[in-house]
Amino acid sequence: MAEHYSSFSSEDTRWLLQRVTAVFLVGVLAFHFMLLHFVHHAAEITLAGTTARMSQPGYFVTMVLFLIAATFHGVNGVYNALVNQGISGTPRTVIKYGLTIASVLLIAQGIRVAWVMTGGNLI
Amino acid sequence: MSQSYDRGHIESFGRWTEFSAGMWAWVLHKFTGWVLIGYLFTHIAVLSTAIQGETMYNGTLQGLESLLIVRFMEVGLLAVAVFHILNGLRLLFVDLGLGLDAQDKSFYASLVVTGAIAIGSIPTFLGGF
Amino acid sequence: MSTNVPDTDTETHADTDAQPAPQQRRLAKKRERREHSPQSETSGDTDQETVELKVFRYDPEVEGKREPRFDDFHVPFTKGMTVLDALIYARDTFDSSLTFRHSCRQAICGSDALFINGAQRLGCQTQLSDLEWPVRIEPLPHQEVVKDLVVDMEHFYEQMDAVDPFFKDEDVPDGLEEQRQDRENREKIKMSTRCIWCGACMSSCNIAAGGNYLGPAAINKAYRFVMDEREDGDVTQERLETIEAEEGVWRCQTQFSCTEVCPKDIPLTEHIQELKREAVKNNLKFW
Amino acid sequence: MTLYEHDVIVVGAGGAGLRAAIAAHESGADVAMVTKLHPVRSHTGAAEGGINAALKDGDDWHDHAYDTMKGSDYLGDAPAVETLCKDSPQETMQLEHWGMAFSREEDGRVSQRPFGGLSFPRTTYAGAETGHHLLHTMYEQVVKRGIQVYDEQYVMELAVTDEPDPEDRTCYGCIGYDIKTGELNGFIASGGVVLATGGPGQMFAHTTNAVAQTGDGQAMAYRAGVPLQDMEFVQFHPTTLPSTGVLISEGVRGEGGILYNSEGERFMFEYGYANNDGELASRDVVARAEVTEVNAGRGFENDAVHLDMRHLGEERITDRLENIIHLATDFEGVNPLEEPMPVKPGQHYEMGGIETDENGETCISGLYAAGECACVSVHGANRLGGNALPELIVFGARAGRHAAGEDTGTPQIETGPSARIEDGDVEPPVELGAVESTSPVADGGTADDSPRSVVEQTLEQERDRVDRLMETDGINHADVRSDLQETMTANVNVFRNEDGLKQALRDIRDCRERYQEVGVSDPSRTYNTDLIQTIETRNLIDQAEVLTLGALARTEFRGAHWRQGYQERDDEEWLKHTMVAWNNGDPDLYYTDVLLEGEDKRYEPKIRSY
Repeated sequence: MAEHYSSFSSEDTRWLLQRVTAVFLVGVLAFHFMLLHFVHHAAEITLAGTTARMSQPGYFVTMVLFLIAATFHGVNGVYNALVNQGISGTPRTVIKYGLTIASVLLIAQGIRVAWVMTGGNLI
Repeated sequence: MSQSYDRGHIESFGRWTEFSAGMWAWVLHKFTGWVLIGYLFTHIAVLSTAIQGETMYNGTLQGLESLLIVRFMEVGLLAVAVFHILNGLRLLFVDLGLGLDAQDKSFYASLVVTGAIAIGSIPTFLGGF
Repeated sequence: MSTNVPDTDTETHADTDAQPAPQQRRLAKKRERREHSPQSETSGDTDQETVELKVFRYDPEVEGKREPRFDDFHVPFTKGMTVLDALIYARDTFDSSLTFRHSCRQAICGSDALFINGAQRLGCQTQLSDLEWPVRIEPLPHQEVVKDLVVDMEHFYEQMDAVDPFFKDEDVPDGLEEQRQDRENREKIKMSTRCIWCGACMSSCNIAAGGNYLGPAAINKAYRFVMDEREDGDVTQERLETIEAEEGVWRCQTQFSCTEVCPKDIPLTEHIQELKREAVKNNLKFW
Repeated sequence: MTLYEHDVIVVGAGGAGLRAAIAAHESGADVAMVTKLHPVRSHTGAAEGGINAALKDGDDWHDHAYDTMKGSDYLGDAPAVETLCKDSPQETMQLEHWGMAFSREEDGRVSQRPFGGLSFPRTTYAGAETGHHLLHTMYEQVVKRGIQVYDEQYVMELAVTDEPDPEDRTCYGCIGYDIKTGELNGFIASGGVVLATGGPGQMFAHTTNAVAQTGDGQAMAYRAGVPLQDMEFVQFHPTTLPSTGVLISEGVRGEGGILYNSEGERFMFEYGYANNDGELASRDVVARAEVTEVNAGRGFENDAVHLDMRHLGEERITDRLENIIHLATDFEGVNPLEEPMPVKPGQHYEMGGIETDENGETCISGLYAAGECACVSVHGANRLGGNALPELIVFGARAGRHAAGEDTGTPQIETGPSARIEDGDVEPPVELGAVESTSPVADGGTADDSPRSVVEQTLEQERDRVDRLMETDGINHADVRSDLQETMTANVNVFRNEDGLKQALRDIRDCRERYQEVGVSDPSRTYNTDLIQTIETRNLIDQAEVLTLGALARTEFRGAHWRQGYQERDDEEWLKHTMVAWNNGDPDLYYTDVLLEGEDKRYEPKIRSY
């Protein structure tokens, strides 16, 4: 009797990923904030310092994962919010692809920046 | 969420004031979420100045940091992020079926802790100005 | 007795001139009775407390009621009086066209879920003494109003039907043999079986408003069967597929509004969350 | 206007109606249900107690039948009682197989508990909300089968042919008023119409019954020519909340709750109403004791006495009587943990009703009745707790099957005027029945006997009736109804005497005359509850008259019927069923035999004492 509801099997995967990324982000975001606002004050940040941090492979990987997780969590959240507002049909498809493209661009740009920040010193 | 029926001015009569804790939590979570995703894009854009070299990067960052408004916005950003994190933790517990009876209390607690952290961080953010 | 918005009165008069329908005359008489009812002289009447009701009125068919409005009724208050009692008094004494659903008066038929002072409650279950006065009474938000306080429940019933709200096990024992059920399992589904289909939860949920989200009541109904050990695995599997479809459990934003308004204290949000976890567990198996 | 055609039309969607519809559907009929509420709003949902069924080892349907006959004060018909007791186990298990959430034993089997008047703990239950579960479980099955439900469709009248003898008449359907739109619709039933419309509790001011319990089916069948049987037997429950009539379960007294009068006396003992059982005496005894106290000036506000359970301690109360706390707080504004609850007797159940045989069929062919609106009779002069729900499912199913054309055996109970054994001998103080020949409700129907034209002509007649009610510039039905309720409560309550009953008949006559002048003030055709209630009020008047007439005639004390000056059960004179037939507007009181002869034994009347 539920035939008129189209099945959307990725929904529970997205729901779960949203939670998993949330847990990851809570930890990393706290670390990020502490490091860049309390340990190093934002005003004192220079590319040299950034490069020093980014050159550590662990830090680099964490930041890239941080970026990917945050982008997924944020963009998926935005998409859910819009769906809950009742967006459906073509606008919904457009938004879905629009958001996907934006995510990919953001992640690509982020990784590119991170790579530049290593200054080629990544060990 | 569109109204299926227009009750005119009567429909909107006092609705917002009658929201319960859980609904406010939802509204604030959405709001802070939007702010954070907006910030994420901006943040990457700002950091992208690193591609144009050290001078540009350092100049941009220090230029921004020298603006009082930016410092205040940072406090706001912290508050937004802290709330989103705390309420997110609350929601994770709800997803696990824990503490559902205290869902309103945990929301109020998130608000209080957010406020405390935001106020407590003011000296750090505005310091060295 | 304060009365309707003034322009309604003039409208009614104009009507009476044009077409002297007996109903209009009777309504006018009633209004007069309302004006002169002893309850209106609150100041002179010291030992009788009156409660003021502000009641939503609308009728697509009746001139003067097409534009929604609020009518005031002053009802003598007695100890133990409920919102429904006051509405019945107002209808039987002042205005017999005041329309609302009600039947059992004891919170089991689920007919009289109303929006009372900004919250979904059963009229029969709500003591006037627990409310701030004047008491504002409206039909359930997010549902079409048929007339006055009566809303169209069709969508709610459709959502209930969408989860196959019936026991599906075909493999039942013969004759007088029962299917065994653990006490614990019965306890597990107990709260979910208490639903009286009043629609308060659905009306309180801003995700369900106007959309196709199954809504708390229907998901709770599905929960009642998913958790019932008497139904076998295949059926449970089918049910999980229904509730995790696009308009199913994932739409729940854990705002708890349904849980808060449920007149039978069903932990709706908890049930929905449990089904989310069931669904995820169920799918993890196939990864 | 639309004409709908189905094999079987079930009117009312409570326990009996749902069961009848499922049964007819399983017998292959095209069934439709027509109900003035949505099915899940039906008052079956308010039943708390349970379903009596001889299910377990050591129990036997014969014992259940014996208990029921004794409880009925020997006014039950043995063939009906035995049918009930024999079918109940199977029907109860059927509910389990449909997923009903019965309370369970440790081993996972359904629980049964003891109940008043039963020789074995055979009351199958689902918490204190058995009726709710039963109603929802059966509605679920209706949804599963895709049975057509016309909800919020008020059946105003039956479409019956108009032969002089009711036994020659045929019922071809009924007329429904679509409450939401104000449209009148005809329902043609080729197999039969099953009435399952519940009791007429609303004729009393103070009742545990829902506002919708106006006995519409009884009144319609009565005017169509089916006699109403044993209507004077009304069960009053001793503990209902005074402001709403909400039931406070017997469980409170079972756990040790105590009744006090306004002088702080435990009157059940101090005034000798029941020195052995005290508060736990049978329902009728306690109800009469409470009224005696109030009449003697020892009552509280609202004619109540106090039911105190505070001494049981908060822990025990929350553990076993939690719902009572909610009921008293929500509906009376009294916290029973802090103060005693005011209670008074309230109308609870109508033992009598539409005369039917064991297949639920009435003397009009094609017309069936089941549930509280019917009188098969299984409850006789007094219903045992836990026997109402099995009646719904047993006789609902039988009526449904029979209407669908299945052979359910030859009934032993004879119905209709031919069962008459003697005429009534009572002088009513006023004329009874129709006020004038052109009463808004015509009885009988029409000569042309094609089903469609019978329905169409009844439809025309009902359309006129609605138009007249809408156009009349008259008084409000609510005034008439409240006068009726007041006189019934004052004079036809737990205590009855000749003067009071005669006064009630005069008042009912007065209501009838004033009813000629009622008009509907709400001009709208959309959801006009004013109109529906106006029609219901007419139905209540008809039934109140039958009830009071039967009570006036019966000069004995049997079961729930107490008469001043006649304090004994009189089997010589009164071991017979009261029948009242509408008789085209001139009510006719007569009597029929009680069948005490069972399948393999005769139930000899014994003193009913517990």
